[in-house]
Amino acid sequence: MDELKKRAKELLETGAVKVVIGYEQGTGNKTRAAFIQKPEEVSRLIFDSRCVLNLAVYLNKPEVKQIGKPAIVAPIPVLRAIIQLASENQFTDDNLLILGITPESKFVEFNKLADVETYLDQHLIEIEARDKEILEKLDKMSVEERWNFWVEELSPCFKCYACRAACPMCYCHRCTVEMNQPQWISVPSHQLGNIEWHFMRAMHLAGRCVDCNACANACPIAIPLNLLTKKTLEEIKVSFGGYKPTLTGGHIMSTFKPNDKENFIR
Amino acid sequence: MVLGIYPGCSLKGSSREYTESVLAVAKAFDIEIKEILDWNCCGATAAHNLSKELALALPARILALAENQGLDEIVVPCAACYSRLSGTQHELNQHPELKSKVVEAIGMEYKGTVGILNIVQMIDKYITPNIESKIVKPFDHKLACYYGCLLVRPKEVLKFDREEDPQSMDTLMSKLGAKPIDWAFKTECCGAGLTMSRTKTVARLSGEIVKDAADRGAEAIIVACPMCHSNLDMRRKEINEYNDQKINIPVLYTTQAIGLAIGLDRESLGLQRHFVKVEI
Amino acid sequence: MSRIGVFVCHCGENISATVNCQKVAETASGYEGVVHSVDYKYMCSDPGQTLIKQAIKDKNLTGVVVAACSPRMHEPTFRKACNEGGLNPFMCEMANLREHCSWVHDKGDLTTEKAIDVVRTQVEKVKRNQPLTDIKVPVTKTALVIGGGIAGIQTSLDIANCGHKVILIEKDPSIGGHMSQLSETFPTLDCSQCILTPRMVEVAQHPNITLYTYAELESLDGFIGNFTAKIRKKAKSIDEKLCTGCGLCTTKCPTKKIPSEFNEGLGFRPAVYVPFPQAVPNIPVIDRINCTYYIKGKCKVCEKVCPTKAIVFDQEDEIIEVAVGAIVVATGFGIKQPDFFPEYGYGKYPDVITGMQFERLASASGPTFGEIKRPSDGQVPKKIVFIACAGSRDEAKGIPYCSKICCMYTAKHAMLYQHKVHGGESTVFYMDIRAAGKNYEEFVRRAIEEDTVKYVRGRVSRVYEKNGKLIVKGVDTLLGAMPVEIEADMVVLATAGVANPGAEELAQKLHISYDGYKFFAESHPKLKPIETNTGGIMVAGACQSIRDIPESVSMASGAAVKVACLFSQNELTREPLIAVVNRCAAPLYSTCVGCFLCQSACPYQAIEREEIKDRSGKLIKSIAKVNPGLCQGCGTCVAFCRSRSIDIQGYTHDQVYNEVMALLNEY
Amino acid sequence: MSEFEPKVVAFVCNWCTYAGADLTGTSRIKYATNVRIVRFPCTGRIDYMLLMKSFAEGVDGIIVSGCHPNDCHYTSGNFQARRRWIVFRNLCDFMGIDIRRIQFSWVSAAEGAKWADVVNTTVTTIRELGPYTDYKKVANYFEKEVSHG
Repeated sequence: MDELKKRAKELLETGAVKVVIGYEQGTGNKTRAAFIQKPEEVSRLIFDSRCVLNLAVYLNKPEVKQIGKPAIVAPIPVLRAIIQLASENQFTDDNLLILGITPESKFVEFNKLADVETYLDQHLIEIEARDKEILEKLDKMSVEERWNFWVEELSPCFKCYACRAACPMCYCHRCTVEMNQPQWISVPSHQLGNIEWHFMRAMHLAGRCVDCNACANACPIAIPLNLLTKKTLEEIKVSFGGYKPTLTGGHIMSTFKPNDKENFIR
Repeated sequence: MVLGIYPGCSLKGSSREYTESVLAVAKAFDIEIKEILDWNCCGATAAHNLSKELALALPARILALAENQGLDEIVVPCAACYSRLSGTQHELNQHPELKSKVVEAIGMEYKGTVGILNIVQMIDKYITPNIESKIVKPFDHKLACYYGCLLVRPKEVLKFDREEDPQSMDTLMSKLGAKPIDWAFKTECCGAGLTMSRTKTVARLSGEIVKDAADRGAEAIIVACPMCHSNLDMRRKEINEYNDQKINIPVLYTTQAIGLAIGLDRESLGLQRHFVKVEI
Repeated sequence: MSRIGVFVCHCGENISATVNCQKVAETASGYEGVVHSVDYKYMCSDPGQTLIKQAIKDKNLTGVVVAACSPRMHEPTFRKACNEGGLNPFMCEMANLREHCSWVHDKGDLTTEKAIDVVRTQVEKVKRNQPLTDIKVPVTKTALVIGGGIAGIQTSLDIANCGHKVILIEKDPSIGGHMSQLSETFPTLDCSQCILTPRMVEVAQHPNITLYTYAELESLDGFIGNFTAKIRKKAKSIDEKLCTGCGLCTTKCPTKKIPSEFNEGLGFRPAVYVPFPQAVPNIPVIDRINCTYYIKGKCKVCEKVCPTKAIVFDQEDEIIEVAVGAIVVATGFGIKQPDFFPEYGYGKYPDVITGMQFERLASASGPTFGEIKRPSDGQVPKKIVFIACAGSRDEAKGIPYCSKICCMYTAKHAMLYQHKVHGGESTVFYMDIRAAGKNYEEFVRRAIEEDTVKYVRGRVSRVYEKNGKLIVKGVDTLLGAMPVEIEADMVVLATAGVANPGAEELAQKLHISYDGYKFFAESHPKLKPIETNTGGIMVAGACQSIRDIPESVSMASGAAVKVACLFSQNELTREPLIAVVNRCAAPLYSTCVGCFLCQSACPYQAIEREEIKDRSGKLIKSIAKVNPGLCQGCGTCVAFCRSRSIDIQGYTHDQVYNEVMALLNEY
Repeated sequence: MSEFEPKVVAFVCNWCTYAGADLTGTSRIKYATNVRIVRFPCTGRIDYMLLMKSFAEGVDGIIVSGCHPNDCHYTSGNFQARRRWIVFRNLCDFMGIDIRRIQFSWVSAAEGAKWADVVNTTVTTIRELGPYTDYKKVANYFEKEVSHG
């Protein structure tokens, strides 16, 4: 951590970056994003297991872009998000500095996105055992039971869109949910619109989700909505051999193999 | 450096000299060889004719034993055993559902991570790099390297050497100072398991092999499989009858050739056990 | 406010027999926005069409729904009628009441109900149609042909003879390709060079053809009708304008022992060389890798002897840029090379050769002047074995496909051998004889019956040398899989044909697709075998899959017609049913966020990058842009776009959404 | 009360299945009247949200059909679609949406009889499953809860 702070300070002092995006102590036992612009403020930076926010979400915000070149504190999920966003043409090597944090909480600086990509080869997306268990449990239910499960889980959703705001991959300027011609998603925060919204969100993230859980962490009423994206992750692994964020593009859902296997098309 | 070994039936019986030479050479290169305890039959050619699961379960048990006994890498000197073991590992890694079935059948934990080496791979990896300084008597002979059928097949599994025209033993023998000959029977069938039941067939098939080697001036045939050895060596009487010609070029295991080149005692290499006298 | 006219057709009794057409028309008249609704016996007839045109004028219609047969049948008819009536043709939609309703259901209320539903959907759709105009794209009437083999030659001549300009590029120093290497051709046994060289000369002299040999495509930009190609003219080290082709340099060059590519390594050439005597153009090139001057810095014998001072040692590669409207790719095939058949001893035994090497041995212009002599000692082989399918149809070798030409050329080789070596014995090992083609089977029979070539059906497992003979060990499957061993003096392998080395790289430059074997992919395996998926780029000959000469030539002429069609108009007219990326006011400019995932989804590389910049030229954002010349209107990008920033005209989100809603909500 | 008549909507591509359904007509092969066809240029264009909206608007069953693999008019639209369907269908199932009600098929322009068969078997299946009340219950909240207010 000290190493990271030292480097952050250095970067701000030399003007190599204009802002360091990291984590700081929030209210209560929570952590929040910190936008450090002055070298003397780097002491605010912290990193521990409570830092679950995916900071990559800020990289695309015009307010942050305005400040100037950022350095970002990046544990694995943030690194993944950065590569995915780069593969989606959202930024390049020139406008970003990455202060990586390994799973062992070691500091490692990346100068090039390509290095991050190589590094991530050792940290492929893997659904945690605990989540796998829940998925399996749901799989074992009957269709009706699953339907009831989700209707119940999703009905309290009041469409605050915190999930969307927390997700680094949800960076569209105009979300489909806000379209009204046609009205793709039923407006009232009632079961139908909720199902449509969360279904569409999961589909939009299929093959792009970096499994950071930021959406579920952000949900004020603790809907396990990351199960939906995890399910797509699992399915893509089973059907297409899985994916990893990659700079060379070739998005898993916008490409195909002529011999993709299915068993349901007549 | 510790290496596990799966001897299999031949190396404990008709091919004791193979075991002896492997151990002698390993010792000379400071490799500790640990036999897998409680090992069983690899299934050979019989098991897969009876049941696929049995044919997978037998080698899987051996591999599981190796894992559980803390062996990361094993050498399997018999080409047939090697083929069964590496084939099984490959198949189970490809098919998780088969794997869980087999794991249930053997009642043991099995990860499928043990490194499996055949004798040539083992030599390549651990002996060749240090061999030059150890050679005391270059093995300056014309040799016919005979690979047989299983050592380099199937390609998809082994990913080792060229299946139709293998080179690995030839390269190795050149390093000992030998001159491997270019000949046509490197991978022809020796008759394999028919040695007892259809001796005549073996005499014909092995006869062609021995004859071609002799015609091309080979002073010895080098093998890496106990079955090949048995057919070419133990059946020499029948072979000579078939060829109507007395050919007495000896058949040596790769390890025996190495042993001779680095000056090991002939007896420790088991050379006296051969039917065809080894006089080189 | 929409003013829609609905026209329900009886189609004689084809529709009205099961659908109550009057009721359909009546119901439709009650829909919001429908101001005119009638039924009529034959809408497609003249009076029927007049009915529509008249109503457009009288009722000032803004949209028309014709409820009749399938749009695949009469959509063009009614769109044309609307246009004549003064309505934009794309404001007309058809409800399929015949193929999808009256013909497939019995008479009854349910059938009429369905007809009513279908009409309602189209009313809702047409309300949201936009007037569209055809897209016009200008055409540069010059074709680029890549590859100067027989396919490239043929296509160039055909296009040029239609009166269009052609730029033909060839990577080797001469055009002619593989065909120029052949001895004789099946199934007529006429001399390959005799029929080819006149065409080569014609190419060189044609006023409409510009020929660049020793040249390769560097890069390609643009789209159908409007490509810009950069061509790398590799340095020949010879001033082409000064060189008279006297050949003095080639005879005086001291480096003479370079294996000749043209003779497949069976003969030699000097470092400054023309590949073969009839080369077009007859201008040598200096092979810099083998030239003593380039290696050691001295020699320059050629420069001394050249009477016209044409040698230019410091010549550099030249990149030229040309504008072309269409491209024909005719880069041909390659032949699987050594190390591939260790079991056949290729590369190990000099007398095991490939079919192409045999062609050179049999060719009158070849290294042996047409005498079949074996490479090892120059002896005439008394016994020769041909192995068909050396690699082809062999999964283990990674080539499961049939190379198609080998059965025929192997029969030809055996025949030529029998003609040239009297008393010689030839044996062909084969899997199946595939001789489908005009006079092909007869040709093979002739080899077997008249020329007494021995055909053995079976594979060869190994070829090895023993006592100076090649032993071919195989099996005769027609004799109960009996092992066969033949002592031969020479073995000829009918090696698999493969894609040209570099095919993949070229495909990427051209943005055309290729299959798993790196052969270029046609647009449709049956109906568009010549077009690629990229508009304006055709393929001809063996670069698409292995082809023989007649097929290559036909394909080349086909490609020429495709090019000529394209060049027959000054502008390309395309249906406007293509994708568009939305644009809106600043600061958004477009809802597109520029993730470009649509790019990889597009089968036509039609999605480009558009940079939106402010007045000072600073980049504000990059967004997707559809190239109307390339987009074919499949809409795959549309369903893929998360922000729905891309939409497809004729099937917009608004149109299809409301079509579906109308289907389900009766009112 | 009359027998339950399932509402089935078919999303088809223009070049294969739509043409195949035309052939069903020209061949005068009869099939159930319950299906309504919506034409798209290509299966690649078919938006999964349209399927969701169809359920919301009260269909009981859906057919999605296009060109066989390798037959796509646009070469790869159906391959793209297939990948999307695999994930879509899996997610539907995971959310408890009854995937027995969505029939995917490849029907070529030459398979008029197959089209009739696809429609008939789908309609039969849906008839057996009954109306999609689960989804309708969720979708019709307006009527139940708001309209009387």
